[in-house]
Amino acid sequence: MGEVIAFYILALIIVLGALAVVTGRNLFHCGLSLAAVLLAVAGLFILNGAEFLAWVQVLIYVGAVLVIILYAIMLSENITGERILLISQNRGVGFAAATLVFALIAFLGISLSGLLAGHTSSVKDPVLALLEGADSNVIVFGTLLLTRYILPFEFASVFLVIALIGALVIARTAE
Amino acid sequence: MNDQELEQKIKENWGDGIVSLRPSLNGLEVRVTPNIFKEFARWLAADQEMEFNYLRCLSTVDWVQEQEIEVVYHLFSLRHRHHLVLKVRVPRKEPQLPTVSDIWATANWHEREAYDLMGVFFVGHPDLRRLFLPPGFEGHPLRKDYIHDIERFDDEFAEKIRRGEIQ
Amino acid sequence: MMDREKLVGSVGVGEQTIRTETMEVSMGPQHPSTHGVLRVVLKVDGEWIVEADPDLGYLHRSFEKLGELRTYPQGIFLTDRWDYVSAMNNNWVYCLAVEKLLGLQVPEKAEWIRVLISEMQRIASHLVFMGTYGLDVGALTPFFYCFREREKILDLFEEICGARLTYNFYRIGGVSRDVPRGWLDKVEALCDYLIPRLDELDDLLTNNKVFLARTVGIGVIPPEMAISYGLSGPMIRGSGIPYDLRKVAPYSVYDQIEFDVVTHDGGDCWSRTWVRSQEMRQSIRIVRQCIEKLRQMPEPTFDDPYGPSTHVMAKVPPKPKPKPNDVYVAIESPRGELGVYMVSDGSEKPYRMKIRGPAFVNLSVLPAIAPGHKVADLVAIVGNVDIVMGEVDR
Amino acid sequence: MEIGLSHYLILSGLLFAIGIYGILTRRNAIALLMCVELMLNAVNINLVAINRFLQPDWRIMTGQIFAAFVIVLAAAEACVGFALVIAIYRNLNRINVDEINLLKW
Amino acid sequence: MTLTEISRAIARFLGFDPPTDQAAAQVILALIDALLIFGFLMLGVLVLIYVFRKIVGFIQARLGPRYTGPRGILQTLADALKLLRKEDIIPRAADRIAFNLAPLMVFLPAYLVYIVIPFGDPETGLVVRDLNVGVLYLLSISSVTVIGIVTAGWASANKWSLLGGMRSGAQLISYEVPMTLVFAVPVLLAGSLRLSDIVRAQGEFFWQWNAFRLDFFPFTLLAFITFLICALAETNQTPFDLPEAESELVAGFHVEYSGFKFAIFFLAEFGNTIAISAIATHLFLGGWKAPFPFLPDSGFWSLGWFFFKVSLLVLLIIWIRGTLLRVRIDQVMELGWKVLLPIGLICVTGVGLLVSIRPSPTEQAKQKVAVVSECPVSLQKDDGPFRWCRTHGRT
Repeated sequence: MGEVIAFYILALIIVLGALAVVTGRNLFHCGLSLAAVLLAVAGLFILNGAEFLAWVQVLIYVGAVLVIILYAIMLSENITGERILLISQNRGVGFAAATLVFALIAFLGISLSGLLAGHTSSVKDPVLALLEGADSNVIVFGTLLLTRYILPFEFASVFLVIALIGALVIARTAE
Repeated sequence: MNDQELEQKIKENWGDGIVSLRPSLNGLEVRVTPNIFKEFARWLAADQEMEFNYLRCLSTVDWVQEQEIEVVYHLFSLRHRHHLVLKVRVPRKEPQLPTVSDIWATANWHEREAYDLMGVFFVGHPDLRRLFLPPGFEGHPLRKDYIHDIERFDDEFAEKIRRGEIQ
Repeated sequence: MMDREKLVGSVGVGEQTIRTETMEVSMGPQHPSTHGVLRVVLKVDGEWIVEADPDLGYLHRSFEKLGELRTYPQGIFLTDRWDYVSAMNNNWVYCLAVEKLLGLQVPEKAEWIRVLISEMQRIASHLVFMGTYGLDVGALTPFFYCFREREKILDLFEEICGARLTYNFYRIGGVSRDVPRGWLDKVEALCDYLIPRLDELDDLLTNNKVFLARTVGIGVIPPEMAISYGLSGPMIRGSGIPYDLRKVAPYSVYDQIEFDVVTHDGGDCWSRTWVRSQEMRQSIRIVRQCIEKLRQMPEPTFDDPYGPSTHVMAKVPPKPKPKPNDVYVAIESPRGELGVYMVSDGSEKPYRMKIRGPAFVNLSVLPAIAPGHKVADLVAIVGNVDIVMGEVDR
Repeated sequence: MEIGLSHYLILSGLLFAIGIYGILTRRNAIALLMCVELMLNAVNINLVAINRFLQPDWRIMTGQIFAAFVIVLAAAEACVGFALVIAIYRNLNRINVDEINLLKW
Repeated sequence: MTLTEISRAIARFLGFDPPTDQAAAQVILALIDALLIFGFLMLGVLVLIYVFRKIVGFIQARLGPRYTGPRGILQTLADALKLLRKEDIIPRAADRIAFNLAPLMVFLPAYLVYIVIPFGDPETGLVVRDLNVGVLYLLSISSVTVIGIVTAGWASANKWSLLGGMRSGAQLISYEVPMTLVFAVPVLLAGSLRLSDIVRAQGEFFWQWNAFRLDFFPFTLLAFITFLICALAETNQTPFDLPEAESELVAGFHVEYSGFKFAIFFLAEFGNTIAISAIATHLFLGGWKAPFPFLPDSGFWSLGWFFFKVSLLVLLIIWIRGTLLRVRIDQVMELGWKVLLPIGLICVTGVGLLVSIRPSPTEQAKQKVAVVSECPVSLQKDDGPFRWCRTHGRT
């Protein structure tokens, strides 16, 4: 019972927050509503048992990405003077595309979920042997990350370093 | 160098321009005419023997009876440890004097203060504007004939601020 | 759609640095770190200072005009308000100027008392500097220690002249009261008390690692600039030039006192702070010599309990009228060369009295050394000049 | 009334649609990048939901690990994207997407 | 007498005896837990502010508050009431919503951090929810304060507070990186993110605690010191209190706030100080363990030891705050990136290598923990909101 209530509350926050981000007039308020959406998504992860992922999401998204967004807003809007007025253009096209995509996904979702409900993937994973005693999501996540998905893990670290250097080169002021 | 040698040296080089040379409470006192004043000051600072590289104080005195403003420079040489008082008199109507802020940088603010309070205009000063009093202020308070009319001053000043002439 | 020239023209093709507009910021006059009411108009590019222009006059009471409207003895009461952190030295320079105009000989005991009081005032003033400079740089604790020591000095001043800030203890021709009995022992006790306290203060502030990080290499003044800008006191001695009026042009009885002039050739904020803290120790040395001298002098004869005792006051007419003459007299105040140029015209009032304030001249170097530093450093530099607005604005 | 997979799919679909609407209508570069973040989050919800409902053995969490890598990617993308935005702003003093259409200025 | 039993007793006292299985009861019990923690936080901050003033006064050769109540005890209460009564000014040009939201965003993380921190031995239930992602939770929650501070700076629409907000935001972010690395060291030693496991992994004798361990000697001590420095920077304490640098930016991001909102900022700052010292005790100073095995540290004794260590650390912070002076912003950044980050990396790699050579801590952790650390009674038996994850064998 609790889970249903929690899901609907979080879903409501996500949808309202997303709408606020998309249609907000004050850029800073869009940033804050994005923060609400991200936290609500983290809540959903907890509901689905992915605790580690939830707190990683909070740490990286809310703690870092959103701060970059806020700094970008502050650096690009002059402090006093006119407020940040955002006027969206060609709403019609946007609205049409959005409903089209939503219809597509919803249709797929409903039909597929019915179809797939019966068939659960039975792939056996050799790593399972390693995870005998594990009792918490974190330990399993950690072992899997370093055994089964070691390659993407290493690639991710290299990828992040490249992004870091790229950002520095672009944004540095010519000393 | 003691005062006599100084007096001797000045007499040789600057016979005509010197108005008077007399010992005073602060050592030798030299009075010069405004037109040779700049070269004389530069010579005092540049000459190796005397090397007056330290301007201790720049003061202005308003002699109302003689209708003249006297600018007094107290100089000192850090190496030779001797003093000199340099005086120049300029007419009171429009007191003009070449600046010495290029020789002694301390003169920059001293001259601005003299201009602000006494009205002496220093030609060639890099940034001659009032130092203490607000920019829109009229008159130079330290002059003997300066009358400070409290009422007129306050209303006028308030008016100016309202018109935005003074921030 | 923007037309191309306007867009391209405005940006300038080819290598263009990223434009950050300079922001004009006014620091003061109500800024907590400017001592008194100094306003500095700053042009700031991000964190860096491009231009600093002090805007003075907020505390301008035109003492020079007032000086012309007061008789000589009345003028002494004005002098306390110039540099209100070391009021004794203001009194002294004014009285010295009038005595020189009158050609007056001050009794020897008065001279020694004057030197003793002035050196104690120097210690008190430097303590104020160390305390407030610590606040500027962010250290809250030294402030309390410095003011606790200064209180002890002020108590001694209160005993001898009844006041703690505006003393007007000096008179033309001597000092207003002789030294009360037992006062010299208290001063000696104070000297013994102060030495360990000054070492403690050094550990707390001057040699503090973080303080070094905040002040070494900040606000560097080369010797030639110091001379050209006519700096004096710890500002010029901090750049390595031993210019101290007590040695260069000894006045009063300073020629009979041996002490050494403290200099440091670092030229930055830290060396000036170090010079001031070492000077305090030299002043204690001088005070001890004065105490020995004063102990040999005749005891005060309190024949007239209210009038000045004969040992410390020369014969002076109530309204002295010096002959027309002009004189420039300067003494070594804690901030530097405090001078008075006085012109007399034979009447009982000075014709003209020009005050040469050391802090005023020392502050004039700020526009030259501030650019290139950061805003946080500017606070350290202005604090280091040890300005007192009463004397800067006159 | 149980929460099934379809609930999650509809929710992430809706979020994704809002993201697309945002990208198409927003003219400010920063708001645009924010909408990209929205879409990435929609993907994450999907991944985690499918992994939970269609994988009985909770210890096989491929969906969650995939979502983790999506978050890493999003962080890197945001970091570079906003560096670009700030650099553009510094030179052109405006970050209106329609006006930044010159390849070299 | 676990925390949840206390809250159930309060619930019974309030006149309704909730059958423990309904989710509604669960929520109410959680609510009572929250109030208990909030009460502790308020009390702790009140005591801390009073002690802070008294000690800094003592350091600065003065007396500190003396008139409000005996020896000035009620001083903080008086301050709180004063702040509550003060007029709550909102600048006209301020962005109203963000302006009001910012204090909340700064206070919430300081408050939520206490969910995971065990106040004593979890067996006696002195913890709200002993999450098995404990340390990660602490990190992510503390990274949310940056947003609050930046919003406060931006929303008050004044040049100086914006500069202050951006400066302290930059400082917090650049100190989060070394902090994360240093958090990893105790986790590596304990083999789990759960705070209670980390404490249990530390030995009985005080020289076996993480800070003074001799087997990993240079790294763990280095990690402890780096953690303290980062903690000072994270909570904007001296010598890193740039944002409120009175002499430069005139009180940084909260210059426009007054009255109750300013009190919240103040509360958050001191709440963070207590939280940071609590985390430091758990990760490095053996949580609720007594320095010697023969000293009693089960039940309420563990509470005693825990508070003793926290107060020691808080006193250390206050002492530093009383003596050191402020560092310039670029020196703060330099220290953060060029000194603490490498040290953090060295610590993690060092401990990582040593751990991989020695028998892996997970086995050690297993032998030691005979019974699976059960979470509070209420969650165990009945159906809570997290029914799904429990039926899948996850606690």
